[in-house]
Amino acid sequence: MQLIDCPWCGCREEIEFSYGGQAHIPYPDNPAELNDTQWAHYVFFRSNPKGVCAERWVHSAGCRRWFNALRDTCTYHFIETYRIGESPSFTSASLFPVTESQVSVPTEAGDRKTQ
Amino acid sequence: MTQQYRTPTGGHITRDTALSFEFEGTLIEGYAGDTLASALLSNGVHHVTTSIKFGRPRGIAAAGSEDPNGLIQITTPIPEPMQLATTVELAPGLSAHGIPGQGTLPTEPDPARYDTAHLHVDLLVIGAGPAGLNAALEAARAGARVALVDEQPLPGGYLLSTPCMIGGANSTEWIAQTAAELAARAVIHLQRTTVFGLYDDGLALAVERRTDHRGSDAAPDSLRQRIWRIRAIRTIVATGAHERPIVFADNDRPGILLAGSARTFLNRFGVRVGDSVTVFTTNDSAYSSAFDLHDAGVHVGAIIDSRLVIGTEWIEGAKIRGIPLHSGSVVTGTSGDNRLTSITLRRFNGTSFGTAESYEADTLLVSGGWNPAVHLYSQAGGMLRYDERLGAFVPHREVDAADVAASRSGTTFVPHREVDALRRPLPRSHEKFVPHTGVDGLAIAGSAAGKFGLREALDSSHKAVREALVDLRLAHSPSRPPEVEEDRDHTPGAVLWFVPSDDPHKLTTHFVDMQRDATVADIAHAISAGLRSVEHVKRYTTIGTAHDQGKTSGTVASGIVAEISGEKMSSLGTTRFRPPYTPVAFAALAGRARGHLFDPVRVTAIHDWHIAHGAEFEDVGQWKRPRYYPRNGEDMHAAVKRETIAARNAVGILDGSTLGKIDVQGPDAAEFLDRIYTNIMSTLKIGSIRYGVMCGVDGMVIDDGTVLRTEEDRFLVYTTTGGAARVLDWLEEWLQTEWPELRVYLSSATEHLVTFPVVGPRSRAVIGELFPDLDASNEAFPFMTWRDTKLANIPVRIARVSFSGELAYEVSVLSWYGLELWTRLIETGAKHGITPYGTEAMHVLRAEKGYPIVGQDTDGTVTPQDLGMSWVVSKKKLDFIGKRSFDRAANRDDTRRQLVGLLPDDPTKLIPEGSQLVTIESLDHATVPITMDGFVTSSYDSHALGSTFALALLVGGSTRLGEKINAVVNGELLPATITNHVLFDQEGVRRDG
Amino acid sequence: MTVDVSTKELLVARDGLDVHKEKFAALNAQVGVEVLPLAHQYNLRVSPNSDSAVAVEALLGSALPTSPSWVSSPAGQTIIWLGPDEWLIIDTPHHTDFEASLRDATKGHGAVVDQSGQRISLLITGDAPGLLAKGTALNLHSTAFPRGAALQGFLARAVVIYLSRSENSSRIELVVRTSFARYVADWLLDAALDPLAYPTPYGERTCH
Amino acid sequence: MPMTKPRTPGAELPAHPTFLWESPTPKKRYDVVIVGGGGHGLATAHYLVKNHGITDIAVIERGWLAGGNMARNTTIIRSNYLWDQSTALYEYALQLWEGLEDDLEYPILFSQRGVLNLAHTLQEVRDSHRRVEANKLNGVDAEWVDADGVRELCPLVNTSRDIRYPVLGATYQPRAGIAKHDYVAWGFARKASAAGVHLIQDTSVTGFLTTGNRVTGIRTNRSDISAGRVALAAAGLTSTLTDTLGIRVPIQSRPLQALVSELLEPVHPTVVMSNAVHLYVSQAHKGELVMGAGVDSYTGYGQRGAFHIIERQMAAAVELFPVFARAHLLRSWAGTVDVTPDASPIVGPTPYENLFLNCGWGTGGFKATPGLGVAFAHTIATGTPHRLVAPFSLDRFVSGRLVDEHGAAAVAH
Repeated sequence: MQLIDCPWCGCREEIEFSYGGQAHIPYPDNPAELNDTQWAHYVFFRSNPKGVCAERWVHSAGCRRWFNALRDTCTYHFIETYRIGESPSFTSASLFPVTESQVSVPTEAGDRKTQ
Repeated sequence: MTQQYRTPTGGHITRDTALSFEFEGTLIEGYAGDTLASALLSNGVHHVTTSIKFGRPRGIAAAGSEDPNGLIQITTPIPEPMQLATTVELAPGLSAHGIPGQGTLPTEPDPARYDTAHLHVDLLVIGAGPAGLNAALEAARAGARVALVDEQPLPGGYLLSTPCMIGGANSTEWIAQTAAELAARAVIHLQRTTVFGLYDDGLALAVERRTDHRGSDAAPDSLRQRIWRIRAIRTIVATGAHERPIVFADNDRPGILLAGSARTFLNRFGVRVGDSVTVFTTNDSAYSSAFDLHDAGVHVGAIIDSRLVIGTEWIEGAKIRGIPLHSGSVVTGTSGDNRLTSITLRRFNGTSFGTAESYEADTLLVSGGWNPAVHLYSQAGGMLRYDERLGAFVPHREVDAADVAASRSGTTFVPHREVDALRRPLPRSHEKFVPHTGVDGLAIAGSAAGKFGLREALDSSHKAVREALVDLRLAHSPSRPPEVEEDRDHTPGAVLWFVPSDDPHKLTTHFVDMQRDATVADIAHAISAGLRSVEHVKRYTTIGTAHDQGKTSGTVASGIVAEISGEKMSSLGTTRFRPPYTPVAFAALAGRARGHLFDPVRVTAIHDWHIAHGAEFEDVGQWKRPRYYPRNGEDMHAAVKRETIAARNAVGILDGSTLGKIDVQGPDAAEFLDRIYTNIMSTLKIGSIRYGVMCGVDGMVIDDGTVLRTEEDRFLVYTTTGGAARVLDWLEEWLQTEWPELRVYLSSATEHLVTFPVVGPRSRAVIGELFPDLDASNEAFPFMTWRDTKLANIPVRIARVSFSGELAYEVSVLSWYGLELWTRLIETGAKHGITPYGTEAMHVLRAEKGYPIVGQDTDGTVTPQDLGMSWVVSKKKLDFIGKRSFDRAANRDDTRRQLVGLLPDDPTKLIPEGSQLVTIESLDHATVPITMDGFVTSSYDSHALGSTFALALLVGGSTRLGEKINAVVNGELLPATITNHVLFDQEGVRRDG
Repeated sequence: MTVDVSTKELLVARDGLDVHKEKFAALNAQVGVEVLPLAHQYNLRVSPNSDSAVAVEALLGSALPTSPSWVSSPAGQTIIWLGPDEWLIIDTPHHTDFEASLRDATKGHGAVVDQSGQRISLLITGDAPGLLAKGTALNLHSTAFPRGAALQGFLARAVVIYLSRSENSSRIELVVRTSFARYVADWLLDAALDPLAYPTPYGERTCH
Repeated sequence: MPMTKPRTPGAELPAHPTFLWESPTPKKRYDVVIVGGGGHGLATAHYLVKNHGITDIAVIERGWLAGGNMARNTTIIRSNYLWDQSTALYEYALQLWEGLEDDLEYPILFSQRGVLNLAHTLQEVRDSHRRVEANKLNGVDAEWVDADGVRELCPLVNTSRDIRYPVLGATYQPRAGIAKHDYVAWGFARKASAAGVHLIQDTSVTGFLTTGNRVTGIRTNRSDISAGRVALAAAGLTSTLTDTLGIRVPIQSRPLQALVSELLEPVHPTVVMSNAVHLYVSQAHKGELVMGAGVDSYTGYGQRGAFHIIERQMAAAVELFPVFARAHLLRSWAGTVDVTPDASPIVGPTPYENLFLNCGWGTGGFKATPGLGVAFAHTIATGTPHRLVAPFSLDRFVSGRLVDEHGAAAVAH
């Protein structure tokens, strides 16, 4: 039962929030150009790191805003929350390992352009 | 009985309030303020129960929740299993009996009430002993909002057992003064309240016992227990320490108890634990117990101390009192049946034993040292380290939070220091302070921190509270902890886990975990079996798994494993402490989420009308929806038949208000919906309506419904009842995270409007009559369009959509007027035979038309194409959610299941929903597995078709129309013909009336 | 919409809480619950600081709050912050054509949605935090929840909006989704059966 | 006061054998190295010995044997899954469970007390019928029982029509049940150790030795170990290992909580699971009520979960079983389950030669233990997937041929 620091509402109880999986996985620019493997990686494959990872959360019982968070999956503790379109103050290449799933690596964290 | 073991004076009991209670069928007397254990002991009753495996007699072995022995079942006034005699307060009407390790659940309903309360404080102090009281007082004086929580009925903790001078007063007065000042400073002071768990960000969970101590005086339906959820910015754990036993042969007889507990019984309850006492110790603390008992007139036969070096003070004290002192000696055996009668001691130098000597004794006090009560600290993620000197696990406070992270996980992803630097971002909160994270902001003080002297305990609490006040940015004036005597210069205690022998396998009455009847021999066997991990040994022996969760046995067991296996204690570690600290009743945790409050019941504006008209309801998500309206004793089949006939032949009306409604507005609204739906919404004209399907990125159908274009930049999206919240979340997710550049706003309007489909050939007449200003003709108001009108000057929106294939008008109005609109529709429709129908008839009508229900005819593996809806999948759009997945290999499989209709050969036989479809001709002699070609998703008896029928998902279904298939029903084959999924009015001529 | 005359008598607006109102009236004095009259309310979506926002503020005669709070317009409307670009405006007393004016102000650069039927308000008086603390982890004490605060969160299993209507937390308005209103009302009645949450006076910090 | 009482029935568990396993010093090379000394790793070792005659095996465990999910699960065994592929695997496992006590010569306390999966809504009734009918045609003992039938099988269940979510009926598998998890793991470990398998504890695998596209061994925190074949049985930690090779595995590691009450006299004769209210409960051999809930909502390796889930579970327990009101929560804990997008496991070869994958079991790992052991051992020994695990290949996420137990709303556990 953590407190999560909603970038709009401040610290609120964990139960007010919903988890949205790994952050910064942009929708592919042109899905039709991807082969089945690339598409499968977009649809199904997400990092599962033991340690800090960037995730998406939504303050579902509050302001209904999605935001991003850096969280330690070992302690569960939130290191930082930041608004969509913002970059975390803590950036490290290790947080965003370039993998096959990331068919387009975000130039700036949180920036997701498509179509 | 006569309380012959009660001291003439003293103790924190109310001697003028005698309470009689029943134990094992005998009436006994004690005083208000007693626990069941102290009342039993005051009458000389030690033997409370028998042990779980061996049936050995067992007595009270401790004075608090650490007692591994005194398990009882309460039979009145409130039956409850698995309680400890040492924690049950004596109360009017109490009766109980001992239980050998297993309780009995009472079968009568629990009439009591339970609730939850949230509390927000600056500082939570757990434990109202001297360290806790001092910390709470200091913080309150500095202006902090403080909660002080303690599990005992009275504050004071250790001081209740150990009268002394403190702060210039005797301890009883000091406790009273302190409590009074805390009350005056509005400290939330909860006694009889156990903090059972510490969680993230300063959350403590506690259970308050509000009425049990009033026994039968409390109303059975009063608020019995309350769970407190306390969110504290800073927390001080001052939970004291548990005394540790020493394991020796036959150490489990009634009359053998912890030395400190005997002192508690004497000083807090005015109870002498025996007539003739011996003491077996490894440390100084038991001497005080021996001397107090002696001074209270108890014969203390001997003190047996495993150490060779003993402080002069203790030697002198024993000499003055004439108590023989056996240094360098251990107890090697005991005698007695239901009560101890004698003990045997031998000199012991660590390897060999001297000759045996015996003492007659009815009571043996044991002390193997003290274990700080670190349970809560450990639960919160605090690291422990083994202290060789104390023979105990103590808080490892040098460790910072990042190391905790590392220890929990084995590895962390980023260097510790970096994480730590990031751990406290600036709060965006309107709250002034960010509560602590894990062990940050958690301090541990007093004997819980291994500070066993009163002065050092108070000093540690003072330090902890001042640090907390600094963190809270609260000014505090210089102060000192209350004055107490200098702590005695303790001679280090010896660490003696058990009295050994040549072969530990033979130590079959050296009880380590009395509740589990587990012995040193069991541990030895585990190690001989090849086990090295303490976890394995505990599982092998079951040590630590019982009611007391190893409060007295855990560390001792680790010590014995270390000793027998030759491992170092520090490398073995201890098992992780897990919540709860003491057991908590299920009902208390359920709180008031019981019965009709277990989960919200959502109802529409006309729910009362449904009830008044005899509706049977169906749970759809949290909604209650009328399933059918039986009349005159109709069963469901008859009612549904009547309702469907009305809708097909005259007019029916449905409460469709539970459908989700989402207002989509903005310049890019059309573009947004084009990306979400499989078909094109941007070409929809204002005033028109289009059906649409949404898929997940995996291409599977997730919801469907109609979309009304209300303005150039505005749409009203209808979702399924169950999908309303999920779909809004889904749309917001895409909009906010993926397409923030789109100028679109989403708002729920689900409850704003009620929606009543008026369905059937006579619906036009009803609508025309109630809304005379509306031209309801097909020409003026065609299918898949909507029109606004008014009823008594209230705006009403009417949509020509049909989920039945019939001419239908869905009428929507502000929900305030829902009941008015509904009743006027019913009144107006009366002469046309208007008939309210429920979800069951709705299903028959839609299934006859082959309209699927998402979640019933789909299961997360079904594409629009599978549903025969390729027409709803745009070929023109470059992309939409799910499109790319349609090109995967699996989507091209000719083994995909597709929606078809089924007409049973015997039109009177209904194929149950969920039935499997097979091609084999006979089940006789068929060997499993039998290949299944699909299954029935919907199945009804149709008056319109004059037959039963079903919808099914069938392998390659779209290419098998006209073929035969068999449904397996009750082990029989029921043949049916595969048809198009649209079975009724395939030409669609009825929708325009 | 062209129809403006009806031949029928007026429609009666109903909140469906008549039975609960009787039970609320019978509550003891420590805490009171009142069902507030049905109110016109509108969901406003507009970019803060945009021209539209400025136009809306001019219409309302009040700035739009920018944090979890509410403000009162000069005309008495309650403007509640729901999110960074989202407000709920409770139009009490009801102003004719308010929705149209609001829509004009936001023209093309925002959204206005009539949500009058979406929510209903219950006013808790007396020891409101003592009652509500049984169902919410939000801190509703006056020190953390002064007049003007507006928080969205759970009450038991329902999501509600809490409005602090007084300085001392003795008037807290719950804005509740209509379909959950009976559940919330049932919950309040049940919670009020038992002693309230705070065992001692609990308020401002006391310093020596 | 007369105080003679009989021993408490059922309180005593069967004794363990006098010897369990050796703790040998690791060799430099093994024919097969299995990463993960949980139930799956140990069972795989056992069946490599038994079915394939391979004995030069090391099982590498980072902590203590069977100390992960094996020590934390609620031991429900059943085979009434929805899809044919799942049913085939779990039913095969169930048949092995029925003979496992003899095979292992260990009292695993497999108690076939039956499992009820309650249905509370009409859709759950439909889904239940569908599953029961599929089970029957797959040779699984499954039946549908109505509310009266539920009451007959488990009188404790509140089958009143007046509760918030009335029980409309249940699926019932009589052969399903529970076993004693430690005994199962130790049985496999003992057999394997006796056959010469090296059980190496307190050893963390940190990576792999590779030559080109071939795995030739493992790196550990102690030393490198060469291996003819390497098999992963590391559950939630799998992706941390495969990440080192650049193999992407679509699993998410989530906390799954469980709890026990104190010991109570037998009251609950079967196993009851309810998806709608997120609860499952049995009464274990010693008398404690063992309960679990749904998987926690977000990724976490911390082996702890959020308490509000337990509170919700308690409310569900008291609602469904009013008699539990005055039982007490004694201990709660969590395991880390690795869940896949389709709630089915991933078993089979990998893009690396001689490296075999077994993960993604979510909440199904325990019940599959012997079946998986046989199938995985076959896959490792022959280099080709056993027919029972062939549908559970990694490439199904590319082809889209999922085995969607999740999408089909089948019950967990």
